[in-house]
Amino acid sequence: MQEHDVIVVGAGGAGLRAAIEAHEHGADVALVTKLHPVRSHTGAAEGGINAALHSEDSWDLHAYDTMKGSDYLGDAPAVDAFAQEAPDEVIQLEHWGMPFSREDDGTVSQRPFGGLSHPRTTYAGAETGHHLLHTMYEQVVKRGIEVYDEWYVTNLAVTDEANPEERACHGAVAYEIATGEVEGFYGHDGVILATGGLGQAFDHTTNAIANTGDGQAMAFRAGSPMEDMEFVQFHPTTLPSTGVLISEGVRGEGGILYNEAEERFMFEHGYANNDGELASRDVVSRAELTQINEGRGIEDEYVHLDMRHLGEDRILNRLENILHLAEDFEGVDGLDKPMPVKPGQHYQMGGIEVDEYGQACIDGLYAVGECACYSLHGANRLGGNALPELMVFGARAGRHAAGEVDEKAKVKTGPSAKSEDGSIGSPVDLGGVSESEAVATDGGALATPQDVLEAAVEAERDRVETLIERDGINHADVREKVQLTMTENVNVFREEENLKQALRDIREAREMYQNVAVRDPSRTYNTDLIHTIETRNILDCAEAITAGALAREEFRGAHWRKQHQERKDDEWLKHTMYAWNNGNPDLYYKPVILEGDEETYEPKERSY
Amino acid sequence: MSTQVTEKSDEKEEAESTEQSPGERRREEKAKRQQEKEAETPELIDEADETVELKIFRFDPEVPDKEEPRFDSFTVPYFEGMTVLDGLIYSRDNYDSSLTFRHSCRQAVCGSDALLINGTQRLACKTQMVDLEWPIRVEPLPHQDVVKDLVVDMEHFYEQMNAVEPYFDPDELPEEDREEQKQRPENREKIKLSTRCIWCGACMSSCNVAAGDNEYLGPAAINKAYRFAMDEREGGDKKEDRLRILEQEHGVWRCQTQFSCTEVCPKDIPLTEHIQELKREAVKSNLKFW
Amino acid sequence: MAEHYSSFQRSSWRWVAQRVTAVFLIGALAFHFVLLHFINHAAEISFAGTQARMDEIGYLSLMVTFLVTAAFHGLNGVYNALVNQGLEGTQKRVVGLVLVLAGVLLVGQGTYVALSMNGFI
Amino acid sequence: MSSTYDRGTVENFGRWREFSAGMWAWVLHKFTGWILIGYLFTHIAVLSTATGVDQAMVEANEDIYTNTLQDLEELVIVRFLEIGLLSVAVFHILNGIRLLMVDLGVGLESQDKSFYGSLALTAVIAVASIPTFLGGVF
Ligand SMILES: Cc1cc2nc3c(=O)[nH]c(=O)nc-3n(C[C@H](O)[C@H](O)[C@H](O)COP(=O)(O)OP(=O)(O)OC[C@H]3O[C@@H](n4cnc5c(N)ncnc54)[C@H](O)[C@@H]3O)c2cc1C
Ligand code: HEM
Ligand code: SF4
Ligand code: F3S
Ligand code: FES
Repeated sequence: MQEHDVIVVGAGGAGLRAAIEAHEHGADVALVTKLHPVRSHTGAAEGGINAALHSEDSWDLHAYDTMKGSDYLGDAPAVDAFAQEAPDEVIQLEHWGMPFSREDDGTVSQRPFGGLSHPRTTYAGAETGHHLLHTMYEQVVKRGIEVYDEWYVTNLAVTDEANPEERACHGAVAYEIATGEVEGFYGHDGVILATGGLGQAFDHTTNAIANTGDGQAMAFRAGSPMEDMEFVQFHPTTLPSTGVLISEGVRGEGGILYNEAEERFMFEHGYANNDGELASRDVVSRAELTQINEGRGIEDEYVHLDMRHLGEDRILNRLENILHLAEDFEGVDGLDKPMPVKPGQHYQMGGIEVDEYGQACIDGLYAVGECACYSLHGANRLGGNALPELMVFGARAGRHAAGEVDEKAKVKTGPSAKSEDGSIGSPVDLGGVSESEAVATDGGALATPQDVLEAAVEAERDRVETLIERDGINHADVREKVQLTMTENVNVFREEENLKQALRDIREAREMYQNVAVRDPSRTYNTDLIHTIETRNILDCAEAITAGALAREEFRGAHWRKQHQERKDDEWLKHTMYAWNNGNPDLYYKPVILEGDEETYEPKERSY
Repeated sequence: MSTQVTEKSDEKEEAESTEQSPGERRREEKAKRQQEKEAETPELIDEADETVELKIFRFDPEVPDKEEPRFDSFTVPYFEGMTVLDGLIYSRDNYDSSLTFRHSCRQAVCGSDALLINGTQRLACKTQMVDLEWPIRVEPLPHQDVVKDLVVDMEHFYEQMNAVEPYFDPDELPEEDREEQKQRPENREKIKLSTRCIWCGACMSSCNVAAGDNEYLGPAAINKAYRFAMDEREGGDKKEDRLRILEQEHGVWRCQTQFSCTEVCPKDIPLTEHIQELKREAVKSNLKFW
Repeated sequence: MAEHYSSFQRSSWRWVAQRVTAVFLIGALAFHFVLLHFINHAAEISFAGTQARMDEIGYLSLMVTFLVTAAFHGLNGVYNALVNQGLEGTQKRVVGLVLVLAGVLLVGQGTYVALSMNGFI
Repeated sequence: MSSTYDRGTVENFGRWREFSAGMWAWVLHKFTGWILIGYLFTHIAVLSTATGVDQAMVEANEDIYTNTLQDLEELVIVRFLEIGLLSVAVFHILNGIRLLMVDLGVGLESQDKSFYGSLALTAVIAVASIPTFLGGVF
């Protein structure tokens, strides 16, 4: 058993920031991560990191933009804290040596970005995330913070009182990938989950293969509800074979989208008569998919993004990295041919329900980064708002876990925050299939935190043994089934029948999962085992997304429902909560907090 | 629980022996297509039933069958734009789930999947199959211990990276709270390429000196040090410290300008140039004391 | 591997010396080859001819310098090559000593030969 | 991870097939450097016949030094070895210049071309020197 004050699970931007902050405040921190820190997907972020740095800019403008972008589903305490602290965090990064792009006078550059009222996206070339990740890892090395890399966290050690708000998290169980050893990590002051996105719930995503929603699923099964899971951002221009992102910059520079008949469909089919290709992400994604579904896609799969008319000089000057991406990952020379693109899953707005300090309803459990939902992005995230989020909330959670925060959170969490029951109308049972899936641990009966952890470790050892020993099907079949149905039915377009179909398919996949087995008998670097466990997490996340999407009968932000084409503020200004409840999930709602520090945000028409 | 290649793939392998390898054919076709750029409709080749053979290194210290290293053949369907990583994933998911390799981002930023592909260190995700000779031979990075299949022990590489004090450490910071340190755009430009390193280890694996001398810092770590030593925000005192680290026995002097590091780096970092520049810097700073 | 720092050695002077001697050797070696193979054919070399050349103090000192630089350059090169291949500890020290010794012997014998040619000895 | 597979020296050496220009240059530079230093020792050894010669013999061109050198020069094999030595020296010089440029940071982008250039020039010079070296043996 390893013992530390704070266990941080995941070492992307959010986890590293949390670890540094907790360490600065005297805590003994361990970073436990399934990938070496620099391999985290934060490294893929290109565009930039928003912060009101200029003297003409101010935090409340940033907060306002964020709230408007969220389609008024953000919670004001989180939004305000975010906008207020983002500038400090960006300057902090600079002081840690991040190589931001510079103006002639040596100050950091900022550029305009969609949905922002001021150019406040600070950037480091077209690889902001890469630099942010490496800069923070450097600081972790400098401080000598202990990193357990290639340790896969499989479960949390949580007591099992009936009410999740009475439960406590004492640590996590991790599997050392290289050796197959299962070990307990005891965290005196808590566990911070920072496991990133869940793009692998879809078969086409800009996310990494390791983004499997592990944190969300682990917290969910331990009793912490998932919030606003139906809000998934789809990016309109990703390469069809890999999902690699083709930056919005191409359309910004004048790139044009064509369908198979070489029609400029954004205009010719009237999707966006004013902005055309530059309409917002969700509009363009829906337009592309409509074309494809109506048979005007190329090879029934994608559309063309053409930038050849911009001329070689301009392309080489401003979009050179796009040429490399298209060539390296799709084998297409963008100077010579139009690039194939289609919408792909990009970002998960929802996640583990936490307050503005990153605390979940379970005592000692925190979540930060993309896996968390402090209700900052609400129904739609603005570009460049995720990286500052990692920093601000990573730091807040780190500070809180180190015992440095006295204030009480304004955002309420857990079942007691419930304002209203919900209903899903699912055609099938949801949640666990077998009894064994129901309980996190026997914590309620166990005396000491160590006992809780030991019990959790034992349970995981059993699970690993069973998976390796028994015969059965390959998890890849289950994963593929979920991914396909999610992309087919819970994509950009959401229709009641399709959502129900997805729930049926997920149920079937869950049943299939009962028979999965790991074929590789080895204890050494058994990725078969890791992927098999991940697939279980994907199932839970996919179900939560679909359940939320089916429940929310309106069109808000990234969530589009065919039969409900408007935003219904009277009825739906509330968060969708999805709780595990020992294997029998329950959907309910909690109110949105619009009263901020300075003002109360008034829902307005979201038009740009 | 067989770790053998499925029979299906073996059969295909036999049927696969034409005089001209598909790789050659496709590369020829690609060249032809490039010539015919202006021609109206470049002829579309039917790729529907084209397959690629991958010869993959296998080893597992624990599985009796795999204790002796060997190569397994997997024949996978080819599609346009297919990368070597796609081929590996297909083989694993469809033929043998025990096939083990690191991968994550699929877009050349995480640095997990540097492998020896047809004899050269490359990122599997960034390597188009068309650009290679077929069948494609995939091995773990040379000069590193193999943990299993294509997974090598990266510990030594990380240690070398950490040995150069790989973190920003300025002599002083601005007084004001929300004030950034100034950096001239030219200075940022100077360190730009060096900051792109994704820790894939390809360079280190390709360097013969690093293979011979285990303590040699290696191109990636030296490049990391370059990134800080050349950053004007750090200040002169720190630069002296950094040069002192680089100058030790197993530092920059070990480099014999083999250039293979520069050639394999997937981020096109001019590693040899950076190392050479540091050698000159070191000489300069030593001359100061004489 | 943390003891990188302990095996501290500012070896830049050897690196520089290797390059400086190389520059000198480019000229010296070319001169030597041209003189003894293309101007005076090797087959026609005789002691008398050698002696005549060596009598000139400039030529003599050039040849001795050539010898010293070549010995340093060559042996230092060999030393580097061996160390680069991972020679450590005692082995390294022994090789270093042997090479220095060989160098001293080489230069000593060479100078002695040159002086005999010159007729000093 | 109780045991890992270390592919060992044999397999690592087998990688020569995958060497690129810069690595060949490195190998050849080493190789030629070693030959040159080896030759320097031999050379001094041969020249040592010049010590303690009898001045009378010198007058007659019959001293050991002159005899040794001229006897050696009569051997065809020695003449061929000399061509080899010249090639080795020329390559080492040319590649040495290339390396000096690399040290100064000049022309790093064309390092492979300059290596091939050195090889070609070495070949040319070696061929051109044949008449001189082989003159009079046959
Ligand atoms: C292509 C792309 C471009 C983007 N561009 C931008 C942009 O320009 N601006 C912006 O603001 N945002 C951008 N985003 C969004 C932003 O990058 C992500 O939301 C953010 O990086 C997520 O960071 P994270 O720290 O939460 O997770 P990650 O960086 O994904 O890290 C997750 C960590 O958790 C670990 N982990 C996961 N599961 C486990 C487990 N079970 N056990 C142990 N460890 C585990 C992993 O090893 C990893 O270290 C982009 C996203 C993508 C995909
Ligand atoms: C005449 C011009 C010469 C030039 C330009 C030259 C150049 C160089 C250079 C630059 C190196 C350094 C390689 C490195 O460490 O990266 C070197 C190495 C070496 N040189 Fe020379 N050299 C010359 C002559 C000689 C002579 C006459 C000898 C022999 C006596 C010699 C023997 C060596 C040896 C042994 C090495 C070490 C090679 C190794 O193993 O790495 N060189 N030479
Ligand atoms: S320098 Fe290049 S090859 Fe080396 S680790 Fe970094 S990215 Fe990889
Ligand atoms: S391959 Fe090695 S020898 Fe130097 S130039 Fe690169 S580090
Ligand atoms: S998978 Fe990330 S670099 Fe190839």
